[in-house]
Amino acid sequence: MANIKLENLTKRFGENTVVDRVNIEIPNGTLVSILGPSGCGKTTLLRMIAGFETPDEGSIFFDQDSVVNVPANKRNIGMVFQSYALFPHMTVEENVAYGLQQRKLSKEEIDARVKQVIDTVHMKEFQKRKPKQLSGGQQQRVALARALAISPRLLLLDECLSALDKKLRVEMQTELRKILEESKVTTFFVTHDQEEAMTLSDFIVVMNKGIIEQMGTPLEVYEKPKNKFVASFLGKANFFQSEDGTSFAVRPEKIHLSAEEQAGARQEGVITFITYSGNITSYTIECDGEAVLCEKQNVQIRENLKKGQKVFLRWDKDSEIELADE
Amino acid sequence: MKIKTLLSLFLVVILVFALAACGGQTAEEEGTDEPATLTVVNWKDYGSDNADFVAAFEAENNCKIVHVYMSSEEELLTKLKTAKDGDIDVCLPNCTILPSAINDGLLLELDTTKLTNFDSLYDRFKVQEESFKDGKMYSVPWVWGSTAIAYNTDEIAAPPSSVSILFDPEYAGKIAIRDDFNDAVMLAAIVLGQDPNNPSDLDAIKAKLIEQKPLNKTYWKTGDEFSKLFAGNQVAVGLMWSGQAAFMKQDGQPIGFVVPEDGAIGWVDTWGIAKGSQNPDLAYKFIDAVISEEFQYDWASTGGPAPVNKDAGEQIDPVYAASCGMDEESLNRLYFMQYRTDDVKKAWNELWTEVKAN
Amino acid sequence: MRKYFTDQLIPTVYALMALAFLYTPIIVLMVMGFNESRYNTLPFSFSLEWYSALAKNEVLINAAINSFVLALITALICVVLATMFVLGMKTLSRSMEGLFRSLIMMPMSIPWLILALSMLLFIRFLDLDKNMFFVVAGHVVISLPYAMLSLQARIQALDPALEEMSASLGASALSTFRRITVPALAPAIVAGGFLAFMISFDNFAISYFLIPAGTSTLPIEIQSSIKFGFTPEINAISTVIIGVSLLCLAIVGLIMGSSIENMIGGKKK
Amino acid sequence: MKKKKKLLTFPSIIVLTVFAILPLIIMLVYSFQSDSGSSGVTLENYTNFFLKSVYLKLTYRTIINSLAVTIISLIISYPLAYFMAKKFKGLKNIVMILILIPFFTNQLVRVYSWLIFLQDGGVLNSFLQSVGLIEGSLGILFTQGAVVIGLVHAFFPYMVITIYLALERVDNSLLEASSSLGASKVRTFFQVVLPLSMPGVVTGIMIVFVPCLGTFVEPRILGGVNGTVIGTVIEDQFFEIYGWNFGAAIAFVLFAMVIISMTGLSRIGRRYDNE
Repeated sequence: MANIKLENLTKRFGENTVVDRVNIEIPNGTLVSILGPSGCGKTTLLRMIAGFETPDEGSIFFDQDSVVNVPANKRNIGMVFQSYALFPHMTVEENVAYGLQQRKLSKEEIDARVKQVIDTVHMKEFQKRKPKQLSGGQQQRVALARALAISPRLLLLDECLSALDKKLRVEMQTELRKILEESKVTTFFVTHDQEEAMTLSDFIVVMNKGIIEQMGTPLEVYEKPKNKFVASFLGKANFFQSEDGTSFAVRPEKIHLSAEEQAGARQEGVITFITYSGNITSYTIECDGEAVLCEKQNVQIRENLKKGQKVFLRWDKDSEIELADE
Repeated sequence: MKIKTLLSLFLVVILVFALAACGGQTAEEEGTDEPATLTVVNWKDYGSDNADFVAAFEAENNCKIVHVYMSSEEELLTKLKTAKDGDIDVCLPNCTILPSAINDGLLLELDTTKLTNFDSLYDRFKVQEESFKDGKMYSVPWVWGSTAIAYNTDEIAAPPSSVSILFDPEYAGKIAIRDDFNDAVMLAAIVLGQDPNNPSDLDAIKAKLIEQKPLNKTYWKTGDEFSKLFAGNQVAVGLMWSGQAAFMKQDGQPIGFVVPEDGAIGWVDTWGIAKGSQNPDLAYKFIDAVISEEFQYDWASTGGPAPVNKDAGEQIDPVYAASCGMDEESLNRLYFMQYRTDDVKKAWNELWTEVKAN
Repeated sequence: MRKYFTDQLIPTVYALMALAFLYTPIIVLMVMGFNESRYNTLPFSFSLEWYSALAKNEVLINAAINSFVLALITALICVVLATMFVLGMKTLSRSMEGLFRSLIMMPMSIPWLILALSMLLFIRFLDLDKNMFFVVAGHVVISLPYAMLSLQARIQALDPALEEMSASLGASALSTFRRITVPALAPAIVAGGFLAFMISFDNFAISYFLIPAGTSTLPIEIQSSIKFGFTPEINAISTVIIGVSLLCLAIVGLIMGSSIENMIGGKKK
Repeated sequence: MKKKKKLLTFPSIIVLTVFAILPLIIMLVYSFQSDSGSSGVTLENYTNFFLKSVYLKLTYRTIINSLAVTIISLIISYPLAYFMAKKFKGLKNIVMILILIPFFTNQLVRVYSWLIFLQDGGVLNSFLQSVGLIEGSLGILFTQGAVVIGLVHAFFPYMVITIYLALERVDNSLLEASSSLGASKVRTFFQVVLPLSMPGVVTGIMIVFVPCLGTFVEPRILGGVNGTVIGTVIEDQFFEIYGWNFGAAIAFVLFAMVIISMTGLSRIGRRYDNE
């Protein structure tokens, strides 16, 4: 476990700068999500931390030690890939023991540690199986167990849940969080799924086109996105121009709708589309040719708003998110 | 690092082989006290590699004989031309390539006084034309033979009197001549009445061979092929070497061999000493041994080709000699293959290729 | 029923037919080794004379042993070279990769006779002696494409994440190579080695032109015999070789069967 | 790291360069020299080849033969490789070994065994006569058919291996996915399996077609009076007459044809190679 510090980390592939002067400092034991669309450089960033890519500029510190010149196999990092990369010719046990064997531990120590980690991920009854005899979720657990077994200073998870189906993914998210909290290992979690990022992490780094757009706690990033990209990539947002020409965003759930004109109404428009999805209902309202999205908790069954109806939109000044100029 | 390890592994492997290779050589070089090695280039299973003979010669001369096999006459030239000094001691060129080898300086001039058995040779082989250049002798004839008609005595009762039997539609599909431009051209020349060694009309020869082509079961390339096809009753009559026909006859095959009245192809194999031989004295002893009466008689009477040693020849049963074309009469009917220039060979080869491609 | 038909019966029958075709000349040559006739003629009459002749034929047996050793060395070198090549090949640019690959494959497209003569000329050009090193080098050159073929197919199926994962778990490059890459490539390495072995074992031209005097291989002995005809001793030794190799493979299969099966079976999900 | 890995390709490349390319350059020089011994550069060997109809005719015959061998090999190999990769489970290793074992015998000996087997009055002929399929002689030996049989026998196992290796990489889940999408087995085969195995097929075609062009043993022995092909012409140039210059020139013409056909084929292969 360690503090991780990235300084001015830069990586170019030919003409392309895929990671551009990235600075991040993470305290010990934090779970950080790196969030961004595909191609934003998040995987490259992760691979530099892991030691599979050499940065063109900048440094990586684990505590006080610069690791840029340390090869991957000396960094003591646990990794879980999207494809899991389980060794197909080894059993679950052997996969988990692999990293420990590299550390020249005694057989007893290895066996004890393997048993412990396999228990943690609830894979005891499958320990003699080969990867191809396991389901996707089970393989995922083995991959995680293998990464945790070596008590890494840092755990890197690369889109590791995205191959699972939705239900399993949600289950695994919770379980992963629990396991990681128990093991208190500093974790980088790369994902393009904002919901997953928010569920899992203490800290979110939003990347786009090789640079960090914003970082902060999930709350900060969601409630106070710095710009249009962050606002729209994390959750949904409606964008407006104020009279002085600055732009701001409003989250759909922060917009109140009413059929009657009220004081403080900011916009008016016509409902063009209604989606009912159990806990919430979303309305698409056309205001001056712009579509505005608005979501209501279904606290009580309401019905009064209909498609084609004219409505008035209102929100608190606090809900307006000032956006930096693009 | 993986790469370094692999690279060094590779280097080690290479080094080991280099060392092993050098080791092999140094062992040879160090072995000056060891018996000298005599390297002989010959056909496989062609007399000189007879195990008993080799063992006796090695014991008598405290040496070791190593045989290197040739796969064609021209290839022997390749071997001689690409050899380093000492690679080859004695070799067996026949008369068609002998002058090439002599002209290119690949053979040593011979001193026949060093050959105790030379005087026993038939006179005609003492003055074999191709062995000489500017009056100097470069090779000693060893055996001679004919490429003539071999026929199945069960199917053809009387010995054919002419090579034209190979052009006879009566035997269509049962004939096999050899896939060899020299034999083919000479054969057609004999039938057409041209001089087989200096044919006057190659176009006629080509036409004759094309006419003959469909009569063949196949053109045989190796003696093995012919003997199997003959024994399997696929071929009833064809061109064959006298030696092999004799051997097959002794092995119980219903094979007859005849040099017909209009003649056939004759050849002479000769021994030469390679330029650069490190053991010329031993080479002389070797040649002397294989032209000895004893060697020549033993081989010729057990299915080998005809001897050049007169004493050996006279001991052979005349009936047997006649049955495999070793007799005087056959000898006189033969057109012995002569040296051909590269241009002639090329033209004949191309002619034969055209026949085969037709 | 229909499934049995398409999944079992047709494939089995088809494979048996293909094998029957493949083994036709092999069975003929085996049978003829027990036939009394020197010229392989029918009717068949059982005899062991060619086997007893073979037992005394030291030249032929030594040549076969030479061929075996030569092929084994060639196969080992080819496997090492080909494995290194395919591992390195992934890092090449596409055009370089194409160039290198066609270079490796080139010996397949030049008649070996010409390759062998070229090497002979080359050795003479450098004023070197014929020796076993050049014979091995020549055999490696012609056998390498075959080893490469089977390895190329496998390396493309090898997930690069496996090697990275191994490194992240603390394995040194060598350890990763030994414990991850080699097992993943093992079936292809075995198959490639086998192919290279076969090509070398049966090669005539390279050996013939490059081998130093006094050494021989089985193909050289056979090719040289053919001028006047080889005896069924050749059939006998071929039969012995096939028998021995089947026996070896059966033993290897019995001992390692399960682990080979695991290595091969472990690949797919 | 990447740079270092590149070095791994070097040993092979060095071996090939030293022991194949450099020697072949000597041979290439030969092909541009006149056999009359003058040392000047000449194209006469090449013009001789292209101007004489006999060589073009033999080249044509060789190509047709090689194509026939390749196609028949493909017809035999593909289903066999497919069954091995997709239908046989434990058996496939045994089948693979059985396919390779015959190659422990000498090529010449195998060809002579075909000669014994195919000849009139031989094993096949007697068998077919006794079951009443034919009367009289079979007459297949010493035809182009016999050459093709011998060559297919010599080369098709390599094709089985390359196709098998390609098919083994085709994930079975893709087949399931395809049939779950409603595709029939035939459709799945032609739209999924075949395209994905194309790289193996292309390699297989090369590995059969290319050596076929230069071969001389099978045509010479099994082809009878019409067994002359371009390979035997080359062989004759080196073994029967001292025609190295012309022989080398033919070999390089052949090589050029191989390069052209391989480039074309690998284009096709690349189209299917999605990795």
